[in-house]
Parts: sequence; C-alpha cells; structure tokens
Amino acid sequence: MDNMSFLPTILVFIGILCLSTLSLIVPKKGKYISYGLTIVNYVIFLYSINQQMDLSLTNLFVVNSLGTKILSITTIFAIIVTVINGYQELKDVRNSLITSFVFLGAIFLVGATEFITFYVSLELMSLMTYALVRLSGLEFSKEAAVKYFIQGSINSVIFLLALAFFYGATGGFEFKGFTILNQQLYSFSIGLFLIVVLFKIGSFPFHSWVPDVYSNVHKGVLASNFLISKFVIGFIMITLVQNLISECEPHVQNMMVSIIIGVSIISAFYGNILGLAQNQFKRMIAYSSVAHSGYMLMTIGLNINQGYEKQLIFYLMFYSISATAVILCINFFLDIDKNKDTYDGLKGGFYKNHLMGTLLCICVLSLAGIPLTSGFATKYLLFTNYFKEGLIGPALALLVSSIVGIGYYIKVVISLFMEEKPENYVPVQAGAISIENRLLLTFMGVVVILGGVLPSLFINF
Amino acid sequence: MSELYLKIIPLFPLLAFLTNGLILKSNAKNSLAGFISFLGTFISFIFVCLLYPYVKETPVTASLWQWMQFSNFTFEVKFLMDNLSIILSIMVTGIGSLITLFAIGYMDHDERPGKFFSYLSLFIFSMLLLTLSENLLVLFFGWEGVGLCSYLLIGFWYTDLDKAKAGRKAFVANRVGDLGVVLGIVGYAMVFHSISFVDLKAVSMETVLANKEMLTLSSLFLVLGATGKSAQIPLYIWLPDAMSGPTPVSALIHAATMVTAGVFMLCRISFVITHLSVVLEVIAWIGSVTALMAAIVAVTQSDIKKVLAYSTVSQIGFMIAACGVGAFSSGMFHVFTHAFFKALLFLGAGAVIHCLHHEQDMFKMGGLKKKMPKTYWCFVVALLSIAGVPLFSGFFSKDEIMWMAFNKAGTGQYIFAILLTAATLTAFYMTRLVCLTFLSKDKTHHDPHHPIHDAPPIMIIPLAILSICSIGVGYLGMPHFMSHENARAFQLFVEKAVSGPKPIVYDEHTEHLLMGLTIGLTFISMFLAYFMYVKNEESKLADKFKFNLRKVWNLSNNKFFVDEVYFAIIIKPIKNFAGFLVNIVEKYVIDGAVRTIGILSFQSSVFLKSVRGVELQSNIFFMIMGLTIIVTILFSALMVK
Amino acid sequence: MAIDILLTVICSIFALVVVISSNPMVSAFSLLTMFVAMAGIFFQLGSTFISAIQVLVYAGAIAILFIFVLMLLNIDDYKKHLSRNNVKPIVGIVSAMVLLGVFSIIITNNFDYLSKDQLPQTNMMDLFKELFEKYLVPFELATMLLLASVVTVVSMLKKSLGNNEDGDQA
Amino acid sequence: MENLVLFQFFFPLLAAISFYISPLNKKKSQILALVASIIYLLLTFNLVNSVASQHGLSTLTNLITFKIDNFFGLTYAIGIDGLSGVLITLNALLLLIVVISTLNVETTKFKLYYFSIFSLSWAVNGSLLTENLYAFYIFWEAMLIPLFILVGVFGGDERKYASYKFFIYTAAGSIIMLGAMMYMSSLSYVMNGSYDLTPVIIKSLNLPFAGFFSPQSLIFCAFCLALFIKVPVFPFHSWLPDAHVQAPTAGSIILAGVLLKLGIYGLLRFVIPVYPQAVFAYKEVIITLGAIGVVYGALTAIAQEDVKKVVAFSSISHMGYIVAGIFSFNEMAVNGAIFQMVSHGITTGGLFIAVHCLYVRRHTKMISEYGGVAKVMPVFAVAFFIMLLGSMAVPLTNGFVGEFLIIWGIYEVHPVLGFVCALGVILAPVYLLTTFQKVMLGPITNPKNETLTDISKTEMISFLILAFLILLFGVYPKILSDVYSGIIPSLITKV
Amino acid sequence: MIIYYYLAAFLFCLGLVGALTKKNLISILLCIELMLSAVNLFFVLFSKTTGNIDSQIQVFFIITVAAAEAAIGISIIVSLFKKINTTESDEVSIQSE
Repeated sequence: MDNMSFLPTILVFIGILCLSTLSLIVPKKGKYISYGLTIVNYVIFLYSINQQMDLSLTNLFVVNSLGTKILSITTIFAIIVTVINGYQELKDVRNSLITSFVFLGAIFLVGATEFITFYVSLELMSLMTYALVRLSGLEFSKEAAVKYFIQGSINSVIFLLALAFFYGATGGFEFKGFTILNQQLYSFSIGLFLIVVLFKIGSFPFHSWVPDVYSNVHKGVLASNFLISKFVIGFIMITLVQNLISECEPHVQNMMVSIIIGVSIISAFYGNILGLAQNQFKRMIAYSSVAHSGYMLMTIGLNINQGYEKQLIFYLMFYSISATAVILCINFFLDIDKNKDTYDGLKGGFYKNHLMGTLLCICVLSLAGIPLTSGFATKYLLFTNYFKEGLIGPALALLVSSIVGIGYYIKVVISLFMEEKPENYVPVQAGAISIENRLLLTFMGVVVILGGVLPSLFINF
Repeated sequence: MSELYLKIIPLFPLLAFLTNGLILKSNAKNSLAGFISFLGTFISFIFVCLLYPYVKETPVTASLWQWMQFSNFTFEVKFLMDNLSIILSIMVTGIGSLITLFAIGYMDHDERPGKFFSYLSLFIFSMLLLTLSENLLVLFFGWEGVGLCSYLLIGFWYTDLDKAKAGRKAFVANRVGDLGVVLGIVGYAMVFHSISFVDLKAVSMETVLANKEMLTLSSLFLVLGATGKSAQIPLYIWLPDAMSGPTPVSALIHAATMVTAGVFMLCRISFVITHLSVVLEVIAWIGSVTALMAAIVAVTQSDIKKVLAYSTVSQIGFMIAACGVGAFSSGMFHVFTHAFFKALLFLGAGAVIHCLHHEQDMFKMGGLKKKMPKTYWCFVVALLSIAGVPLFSGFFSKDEIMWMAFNKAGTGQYIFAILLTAATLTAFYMTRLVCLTFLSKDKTHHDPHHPIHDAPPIMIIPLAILSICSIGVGYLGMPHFMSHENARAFQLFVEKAVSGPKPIVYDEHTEHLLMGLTIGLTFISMFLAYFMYVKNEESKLADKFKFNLRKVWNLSNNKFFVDEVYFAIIIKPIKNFAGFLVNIVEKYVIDGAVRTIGILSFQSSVFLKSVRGVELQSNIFFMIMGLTIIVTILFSALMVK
Repeated sequence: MAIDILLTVICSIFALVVVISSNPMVSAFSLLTMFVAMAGIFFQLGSTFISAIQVLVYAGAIAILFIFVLMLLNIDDYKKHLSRNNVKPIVGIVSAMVLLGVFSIIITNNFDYLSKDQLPQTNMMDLFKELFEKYLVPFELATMLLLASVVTVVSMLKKSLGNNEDGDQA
Repeated sequence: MENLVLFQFFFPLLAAISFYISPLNKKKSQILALVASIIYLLLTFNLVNSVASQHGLSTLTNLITFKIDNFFGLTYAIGIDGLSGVLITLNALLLLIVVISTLNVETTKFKLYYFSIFSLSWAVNGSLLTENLYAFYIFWEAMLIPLFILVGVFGGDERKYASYKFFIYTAAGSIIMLGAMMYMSSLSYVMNGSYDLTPVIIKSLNLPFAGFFSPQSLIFCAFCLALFIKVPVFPFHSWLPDAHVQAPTAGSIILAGVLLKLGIYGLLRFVIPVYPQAVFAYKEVIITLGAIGVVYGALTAIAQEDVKKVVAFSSISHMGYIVAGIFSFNEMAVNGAIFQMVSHGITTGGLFIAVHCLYVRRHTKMISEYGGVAKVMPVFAVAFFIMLLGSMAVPLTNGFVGEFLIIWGIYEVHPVLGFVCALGVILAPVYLLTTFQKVMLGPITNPKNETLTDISKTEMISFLILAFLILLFGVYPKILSDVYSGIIPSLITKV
Repeated sequence: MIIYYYLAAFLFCLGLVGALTKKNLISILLCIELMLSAVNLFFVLFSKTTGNIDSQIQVFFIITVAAAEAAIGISIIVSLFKKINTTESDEVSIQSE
C-alpha cells in the first residue's frame, strides 16, 4: 500500500479552495468569505504540512523535507500575495482565488517525481497565469496575455517534445532513478528541456514575454509571479535540469554547461543594460529579473553532489521578497494598477512618506546587491559557489554586469531622495495602501535587512 | 644653567608673537605692540649675551623633546650654541631689537600694528630656531619658518595685489630651495646616519670620500637650498620683488638676517663640503657670478630699495663665494659686517622713504643732505662701509674674501677678477645712490604743510647705533698687516665651529698689491659716480653714458630679462601644462574614459531597446532562433563526440 | 506499408496547407482533416484509444472550436498582408529547416533503436489500469485544471466576477 | 570591555536611528547631534585608551567575535590595533567637527542630514574595527549609501550627476574586489570548510605567484583597483573632484577625512600583509603611480577655478604621497604615511570648513567671485591660512611630518621617485597660495564681498580645535605616532 | 514505421514555421495544435519503441490540457478581438516609453 500521508492535507486544501470559489457566488458578503477562506486555507495547509515528517500520495508523489520547507515558504508567500491583493473589490478576491490554483500547481510541482504530474501542474500554473494576466485590466493587459499565451504554448510544445525524447531515451517518465537506453536521444531531450527552463525563468533569448507581462499586470499578479511562480518554478526547474544534465555523457555535459554559462552571462548583461534605458518601473524590474535569472542560472553548471540547493533557495527567496516589496512600495507612490509607472511619480517620494521611501530604498538596494541587505548576502553565497566550482571567469562577468545594474537601481534612489517634482507635473493618484499592506511591507523590509545582516537566521530554516 | 638659558632664548619672541597675535586687540596702539615685540627680542638678546661666557669655553647643547623616533633613527628637537650660532644669534637679536625699535616709528600710521609686530616676533623666533638648531631638522624648521614670515611680511599690505604676489613669489622660490634642503638632509642622513651638526663636524675625510657621489649630490641639493634662501643664481629673483614689504622688514629679513641663512647652512656643513671639490667650485662660481650680475643690475636701477636689494644679492654673492673658496669663516665675517651696514642702509632708506611719504624713486629725491642731515651722515658711514673704503668694516671683510679667492688653487684668479669687478661696481652704484638721494639737486615734491625733516628719535637712535657698529665691527677681524696679534680674531673664533681655510703660503707683497688695486678701483669708481651725478648733473653726463651704452644699460635696467626668461621657460610651460592636464587629459582622457563607458552602456541600452521587437511576431522569432541555435550547438556536440 | 506512406503523405499535405493557406478557415479545415489522418496513423500504430480520443477531442472538439471562433469573429481581412517583405519569416524558415535536418539526422542515427517495435498493440485495460493506479495524481490534478479553467474562463467573460469588460482600462 | 566595545560600535547607529524617528525640531536635533558626537568621541577615546593600557596597540587585539552559526563559518570579529585606533578616533573627531561646523546649514531635511552623517560614521567605524574581510566589505559598501544621500540631497547643482558617478565608480571598483574576495572565500571553504577570511587565513591559502596571470597577482590587482579607486590613486580619481565639489561640507569633510583613508587602511590590513610576492613585484609600479598622483594632483590644482576643486585635487596629491609612502616599505615612509592619513584628514577638513564659511556667505565657490576677503574677514583669513599651512606642509604643522617622512623614506629606497614626490612640495604653495591670494588678498573687486561678516563662534570653535591639532601634531608628532608605530615593524618585514 | 518519425519531425518544424509566419492569431494557434499533434505522434511512436504504455497516458493528458488551453487561449484572443477589432498578430504590440 502506498503511503498516502499527504492525502488529508491536500483534500482539505482542495475542499476549502472549492468552497471559497463557490462562496464568490454569495452576493455582497461573498468576497469577504472567500478572502477569509483563502487565508484560512493557507494557514491550515501550512500548519498541517509541518506536522508530518514526509508527505506523499503515491510512490510517484513524494514531498521530501526540503520540499516541505519550500512549500512552507511558498505558503507564506501565498498568504502575502493574498494580503497584497486585498479584499476591496471582487476582482481582488478573484485574483487571490486564481492564485490559489497557481499555488495548487506549485504544490504538485514540488512533489512530482515523474514528468506527467510535472507537466500537468506546470500547465495548471501557466494557464492560471495567462488568465491572471488577461484579467489584470491594464492598458495592454490583453495584448500581454496573448503574447504570453502564444509564447507559453510554443514553449509547452517544446517541453512536450523534450518529454517525448526523454521518454524515448529512458522508457519512462520518472526523473529520478531512470536508466538511459539511448544516450543521444537523452541528450537531445535535455537540450530541449534546458530551453524550457530558460523560458520559464525568463533568460535571454526567451525573455521577451517578461517585460511585456510584468509591465502590464496588477501588483498582486506581479507579486504572485515573483513569490510563487518564480520561486517554485525557478528552484524546481534549475535543480531538476541540473540533475538531468549530470546523467549525460561528459562531453555533452560540458557543452551544456558552456551553453548555460553563455546564456547566463548574456542574460545578465542584456537585462542589466536594457534596464538602464527604461522609463517604467515595472519594465525596469522585468529586465532586472532577466538579469537575475542569468545570475542564478549558472547554478545549473555546478556539481550536483555539493548540494547548493540551500543557497539557491536563499537567493530566490530574498530576490522574490525584494522585488515584491519594490513593486508594493512603488504602488504607494503612484497607483501602478491605474497609471503609467514612470519615474516622475516617484520624485521626492522620500519626503512624502519616510517609511515607504526608506523601504523602497532598502529593497532596491537589495536587488542591486549592496551590502547590509539580503541581496548582498544571497548573491555572495551564490557567486561563491561559482568560484568554488571553478567558474571564475563567468562569475566575474556576472559581477561586472551587476555594476551596470547598479546604474539603474540607483536611479530609483535618486528619484526618491534627490529630485524635485517637475513644475508642470500633474500629480498622479497614489495607490491606496491598506494598513495590513503597510505592516506587510515593514515586515518584508525588516526581513530584507535581517537577511543581509544575520543571514544565518534564514539560511538555517 | 647654560642649558636653561639656551632653551628659553627663543621663548621670548614666541611669547611676544602670541601676545601680539592672540591677546592684543587689533586696534591696539602701535607703540604697545612694538614695545612687546621689542621686549621679546631684547630679552633674548640679553640671554644670548649671558650665554656668551659659557660658549666661549665649550659649545652648549640643550635637548627639548623627541620629535619622532624610529628603530634606527631619532629626530630630536635640540639646540646647540657654539661659536657660529652665538654670532648669528647676537646679530639676529641685536639688530632685530634695533629694527623693531625703528619699526615703531616707521609703522606709526598702520592699521594693524599688532599683526605686524607679531609677524616680526615670529620671524625672530624662527630665525633663532634656525641659528640655534643642533641638527638639520630643526634648522629646516627655522628655515621654512623664516620663509613663511618673509611671505607674511612681504605681503603685509595685502590689499595691493602686487605685494601679495611678491610674497607668493618669494615663498615659492624659497620652496624650490627647500626641496633641495629636504633631499640634501636625507642624503646626508643616508651617509652619516645622523643629521646632528655635532656629528657632521666630526666626520672624517675618509667617510666623505667613500660616499663621494651621494654626498656631492646631496650637498648640491643643500646648495640649491642656500641659493633659494640667500637669493643667489638661479633663485635670487624673489629678493628684488620682496622689497614691496615694509622697509624695516626689508632691513631685518631681506638684508641682515634671513638671507644669510644660506651662508650659515653652508658653514654648518662645511666639514663635509670642504672635502668635495666639485661642490666648492660650484658654490664659488654661483657666489661670484651672482655678485657681479647683481652689481651690474644695481647700477641702473632707479628705485632706492631695488638698488639696495641688488646690492644685498651682490654682497651675499661675496659671502657664498667665500664659502666656495673654502673660507667659511671669512664668509661669516662678511655676514656679520654686512648685517650692520646693510641694515643701516635699509633703515636709512626707510627713514628717507618714510619722510618722503613712500616715495622710492631716487630720481625724484635729491638734496636731502640739508633736510635730513642725521640720516645723511648715517648713510655716508654705511656707504663707506659697503664700498670697502679702508678702516670701515666692509673693507676688512670684503678684502679678506677677495684675498682668499685669489689664493684658491685652480680658478681662484678668475673668481678674484669677477669679485673685484663686482666690488668696483658696488662702490659706483652705492655712491650713485647717495649722490642722487642726498647730494644732487632737490627734485622732491614740496608740501608746505609737511616739511621734510629728519625722522623722529626712535628711528634715528637705531641708525646711530648701527653706524657705530658699522665702523667698529670690522676691527674684530683685522688683516695681518694691521695687527699680528689680533689678526683674524673673529675668523679664528668662528673656526672653532666651522671648517677653516686651507693653509696658504702667506705672501705679503701680493696681498698689498691686490689691496692697493682694490682700494684704487674703489676710489676711482666712487669719484666717477660723484662726477657723473653731482658735478655734471646739469650736463647730463649720465644720460650720455646711458645712450652710448644703451644695450648694456637696457640689459642691466631690465635685470638681464631673467624674470621674463623664467616666465617663458618655467612658469608659462607649467601653467600651460596644468591647463592642458585639466582641459584635455583630465576632461577627455581620465574622466573621458569613465564617461565613455557610461555613455556607451546607456547608448547600447537605448539601441537594444529600439531593436527589441514589440510585436508578437518578433517575440516568436527570437524564441525560434534561440531554440535553433541552442539545439544546433548541442547537436554539434552530440555528433562530434 | 503502403497505407503508412499514404497516411504520411495525406498528413503532410494537409499540414502544409494549414501553414501555407492565408485563409484561416482553410487552415482550420485542413487541420481538421490532418487530425483525422493522424487518428488513422495512431490506429495503424495500434493505439486505438488514442486514435479514438484524437478524433473525439481534437478533431471533434478543439478543431471545431477554432472553426466556430473563426466564424464568430468573421475574419475576412486576411488578404491585406499577403505580401510581406520581412526578413524574419525567411530566417525563421531557414532555422526551422535546420531544426528539421537535426531531427532527421538524429532519427537516422538511431535507426536501429527507433525501429524496434516492442508494443504491436495497446491493451486498453492496461492503459486504464496505469491511468487510475499509477497516474492517479496527475489525473486528479487534470480535473482540478479543468475546474480552474472553467472558473477563469467564466470570470473572463462574466462581468459580475469583477471583470468590467471593454471598460477595463480607463 | 565587551560592553564598551559594543556600545562604541553601535552608538552612532543608534544615534542615527534616533534622529530618524525622533520628533525633535531642528534646534533640538542640533543639540542632540552635538551631545551625541561628543559622547561618541569620548567613547572612542576611552576604548582606544583602555585597549592600549590593557593589551597594547602593536598587534591586532581581538575584542569580540560573533560567530554566525551555519552561515558557512562566517564571523563578525571586532578587533583593534594602533592603526584602527587612530583612525576611529579621527572619525569620531571629524564627526564632532562636522556637527559643529555645519550648525549654520540651512536645510529642512535635518533629520535625513544627521541620519546620514551618523550612519556614515557608523559604517566607517565598523569597517575600521572588523577583522574579517566579509564584514569589512559589508561596511565598506554600506558607507556608500549615506554618502550618496549626503552628496545627492544636500549637494550643489550638479549633485545628481556627481553622486551617481561617485556611487557607480566606487561600487564598480568594490565589485571587482568582491570577485577576488569570493574566489578566496571559496578556496578557504575548500581548505577549512569555512568562508571566513581574515588576513591570517588569506595568508594560509598560499596563493601561487608566477607572472601577472597567476592568482595572487590577479587578486592583488583586484584589491588594489578597488582600494585605489577609493583612495583615489591616479588615474582612478575622476570621481573625486565631482563628488567633492558637489558634496555638502559634511560630506566633503568625512569623505576626504576618513573615507579616502579607508582605501589605505584596506591596503594595510588586508592586502600588504597577505600577498607578499605580489606586493614585492608591483610596489615600484604603485610608488610610481603615487608619485605621478602627487605631481598630477598638484598641477591640475593650479588650473582650477573652483575653490573646492583646488582642495579636491590637493587631496589627490596628498593621497599620492600616502600610497607611495606605504609601498616604499621603509619604516619612516610608512610611519609618515599613516601620520599623513591623520593629518590630511585634519587639514583638509579645515580647508573644507573654510570653503564652507565662504560658501554660506556668498553661495558660490568660484575663485573669480572673491578677492580681498581678508579685509572684511580678518579672523577667518588667519584660520584659513593656518589650515593652508598644514596643507602646504610647513614645518611645525602636522602636514610637514607626514610628507617629510614619506619623502625621506622614498628617497632612501628610490631616489628618482623620491625626487618626483618632493616636487609636490614646490607645487603645493603654488596652488594653495595662489588660491589664497585670489580669494583673500588684493583689493575687494566684487561689491558683494564688502558686506561679508566674519566667522561666528561655532565656526571659530571648529577652527580652533583643528588649528590646535595641526600645531600639536606638528610640534610634537610623537604623541600621535606612538599610538600606531607598533604595527609598523611587522608590516614592513612581511614584504 | 520509421517514416512516422520523420513525419512527426516534419510536422513539428512545419508548425514552428507556421507559428512564425502566420499573421492571424487563430492561425498561430492552429499551428501550435499542429506541433502538439506531432509531439503526440512522437509519444505514440516511442511507446512502441520502448514497449511501455506510459506515453499514451501522457498523450491523453496532453489532449486534455490542450482542450483547456485552447479554451483559455480562445477566450483571451476573443477578448483582445473585442478591444482591437482584429486578430492580426502584427497588431499585438505593446508600446513602452
């Protein structure tokens, strides 16, 4: 009999999820019920996964201890996303609900040990994300959704092709403990799979959806993108492809590693250089995410036996928190769900609200990797790995690209502290930021700082 | 006891400086500030005199504090009073007191007497630091200190931009010399592992010759320093400009004391350089050529202070030349005598200028003999001294130098000839100065309300004292033919502390011949000057000379165009180079490189932004291209094996 | 063997028509035909179940959905963009041909491995057993996916779910 | 002792945060700042004193080590020796000077202002007290932010450009250093199972040296690049004039006073003791750069039209001395260089305050706008002149001691470069006295200058403190050199 | 049987070309479906090669997901059509500042 220890938890989760979906139908009070249920759902889930040693449904679905940790973090992140979405309007709650489905996909992605579950959960996450983008209702949301959808579909076809070859080469879908029947087909499939990974984490040259999507979605969607999709998919995909590559023949492996190094360096430079000329925050953040994908991509090239997962999680976690916090802070200064998010709205922002200005400053600097913020500690750990594995030149190239990156992060600080409002400036409506969002932001800011000063608090979770 | 005296000697001028500078209100009375300053200097003078009996027996040293300490070297702030420094100390404090007294009268209308006298006291303090120094470091303290005071005092009337500039010029020129001093000190320390004069005095000839190259270089550096401070070629250019300071300052700093510091330093290192023939040769030529050149320039100047300035340069040239021929003690003797008569000349000129309301052009003076008789007679004493008329102090010292030069092996005769010409010219231009100022026709501007008369007693008394000294001090170092017992008494006293001249074969006949020649030329040129400027004033004899020798005259009047040449070959290139550095190198190369990187990355950003496809089709295109490229690369790896 | 070649040719031709035709409607119908031919290939390969759902879901549902939408949107201005002097498609075609070459060489290289036939006929019972025992988790997840799709598609089209259609962006 | 250290270590940060969150008005904030900086100076003095009496200052005394468990063996260790002792005292002193001298600044953003200067001070203090490279780097970079804000918010017209340039330039340098650091961290992890990098550990890595492209050489160059940018050494200085000219006085004083010294401190602490072969191989190149810097800085200062730029380029010149002195590895030169670090902080601080006094009165820093100011501001003229004396290295002022010893040391080791360095002695009065003359002397040509008021009491106090130190260190330099001279023998024997 | 491998590869590449060159969003979707069926063909073929029916289950899932995907995709495209009144892919562009 299979160990089904995860079954009650997941059933309860799905049950409450359905309940909260249904409760939207309740007139007037529906959104509050749904909102409450969603949060309660996450809390119960968080509680119950931490009660058990291991979580499994069948012998093909096992969440190990590391997975449990990732799920815990993701759950907290999901709560954050829900809080960010809020409950003022029905569509906010609806977005939270769809995010719940994304989260559901994430759960299965973490626990999957074979590609079929992996595929379905990945598709669940992507489809829900397309819908979220479509539902954002900004000026170009629909275009962005179409673009994202078409590119995503092509990508999922490539993924399936990779799966087909993988299957052809191993005779099964398990990605742990398989035997390779045909090395050439296997290598080919892994090559294709690598492309899928590059697309999912938004590396060059598969990055074109990133700026379009990021600049045309609600802050909540962006938050769920950073906190859930990017975090989970980034981690799972990178470690998975790292595992798969290690099974290849050495010369193929070397070639793959050099491709990855090349792509990651180009991504880092491309993202950082393009970030310089952006006038919109969300686009700037998007290109910064392209650059960051380059930074973390190189982990694929590392030796899997050394166990660099912790560093990667640490890095992704704080990257997601910082990026989300930046988005939220900017939303305080100008309602990015309604306005063009140009730098003008930010000018002299620090003097409007010291707390928000400081938090924005901290989080942007964390993205830039300036010490005393977690961005530095995480980058330090991640990059030290590269040095340790002998990828000295590439790691240096990444570092050099991050110099370019500082150039645009610091522009935010300049706008915040040093600019005066232009004379003919029409004031934009500042985003209403609820009290719980303020608390949340403060919490995130403190975490970002703590992660930089005492990283052991977090890396030792 | 003697140590204590030594330690407190410089204290009084310092106290006077602090009192005048910090405590005294800026609008305090001139006489009060002057009196404080005078008191500071005079008490020092008394202590120096008190120290004399001790020093006569044996040099006194006093260690004050450790400046810095290293594992193999210790810098100490330490004083030394020996036969050399006591002479200079007496000179500094004595003449300093007199000039301070004079300045009380001279500066009676100034707005900031407190400041003036505090600077003056600071100068005395620095000068004492220089003279009392036991090692080259402390000497350098004083050395730069006096340079600083010189800067402050030259530019004392700073609202006149030219005066401020003159001060800066003096400081910078001195700094060039100071560079030499620093490097020289280091060089000496590298060889001797000590910078103490006591140790330098004890060096053996073998040590010196073993490190000949290093020591020659270092000594030449020190000579450079000496030329800076003592206004010799090539750094003398600041001294004539320095005359824009108040006249007492010119008298004290730029005639009597500070400018002789170079000679003092050469005396201090005499035990080393006396073994270095190249250095001596260089010194001798620098001194003699400067003496001649400055004398030539002095002949044609019309500003009374400029004439005196060039005369100072010329006279110091004599002293330096003396050092160059190995007769350090003779050089010191000339320093001593020169201090008195040159101070007298300057103070006299100061009195004249003061009474003529800051008129300095000699051609606008004349006939002052009747209006300012006391000043006139003081001036005449000084003239006779400097011109080298027998029985006056200048005669003794100058003649000694020329005799020593003549006896120098090798180039001695040439140097003698140059010095002789310079001495002749000196007699001429000094007589010219006296004639134009006092004896010629009255060309002064008459102001019935302020008739021209002699200066007040507080200015005249110092003049009188200095006149007596100008006559008297010469007898301290009489030549052989005057007194066999006391011959060269002064020099022998000094030679306990400095290197003595090489023994010469005494040839009385030659000496008398040369002396006769010198005296004869002196009288001829004095008479010529009198003849030109007084007797034939109406017939414009001087102008005829001027016209016939106009090329030489122009050269002389324009100071051989040295300032212009320096400007063209040193100052202007440096300024242009600095401009080039700022406007080209800094802007386009160093900063430009940085900016270019910035601009390039931003422009590439803009470019990439523009080529990035915005429509769906190009996004798909990029995807497919990426797919193809990666797959192809991978495929090649698969196939190659 | 002959029927294999025939099916291949039919598939290829209709697939080409899908791509070449500038009229979406023609493309859609060609695709439909190709789907049916594909079902034939599946049948030929012994996967009867797949063949069936290929016809039912793909041809019967998805392709028809496209055709409906095309008719609904009434797209007829496709002729506008017939001539394009854009370099991108050409580069794209070339790169696709390169890809095709890569595929072909890989297939040819592994000719022996790929031409093995270890499963002449698929047993339907085995298939369902696999599906409901081994792959129960993805199966249930797929139901969740469908549920979620329903929810989102509804919320995309229904105003009451907070989607102020057309007036989205002020 | 531990409590004292911790209190001293965190005091400026606490002060900074309390400014940030306190509801005090400007007047009270100023008083608080004054009190806090005095307390901080006393604390620092007390710390250095007590360490000196208990352990001596000739070797690095570890005071506290925080071990960050499970963070790959990284620790934060606080330690102090003569060098850091001198520099933290200088830092605290300059903080006090800054607070006093800028009481007359008109700004409504005083909270941000005091927050910036105190947190800057904290970061400087932190980087001077840490023994680990990681912690050093953290503080090293962290100090960019407050200074960035100081320059960018409170600076002149071009402040955005200047602060941007300054930030990117210095961050770029430090990121290169970070690369080298990470490389060594990874080596250390392989060897010891810990990322921790202290000079001892770096030394034990035994990085090979063979030619330019060997690890030790490259790491050395990376460190030097970052540290030289901060110092700044010719030709990496082009951020400095802009930053100085645009920075407010507080920024300028702290920047010139202590921040530039951190580059030298990094060299002395983390570079020179640990890369002996590389240091040996490149020292002549570096002395040459230093010497070029001396002359270049001085020459460019001559042709400047902005008072602050003159001071900025004079800084480049003076820092050239220090670098050349350090790399001559002569006892006197190293001693002089460290002395010069302190004295340059004091004199340049004084010069900036002088410029500040002019600026608050006339709101311009162009030399051509002034002339004859001494007539209306006689007391100021004296104060300014004393600061100039220190900068010109006139004997019996502090500037002389350092430059004299440095020239001495370099001349002993390398006469030609010693001579080149000594040229700076000639050029210093050229630009400083020219500036002084153009600003202060001559007749008053600009009618706006006729009504200037002489310096106030607060300005007077800061000048008095500085002038006292200038003369004290000039007359009796041993009082300062005794504090740090113990570290020098071990430093120069390592090469 | 091996001919089907080539067919699948051909169809896939054809789909890619179509996705790139087609100017109508619906047509692009059609091409993606074309690629999907090529992939399906691969799966079925590989299941014969390896003698393992897992891949046919995957085909089942692919078809299920494709249906959902088509539904969501179509609804997105329809809502875009309502906004810009065309389904030309050239019109799907996002201007940024």
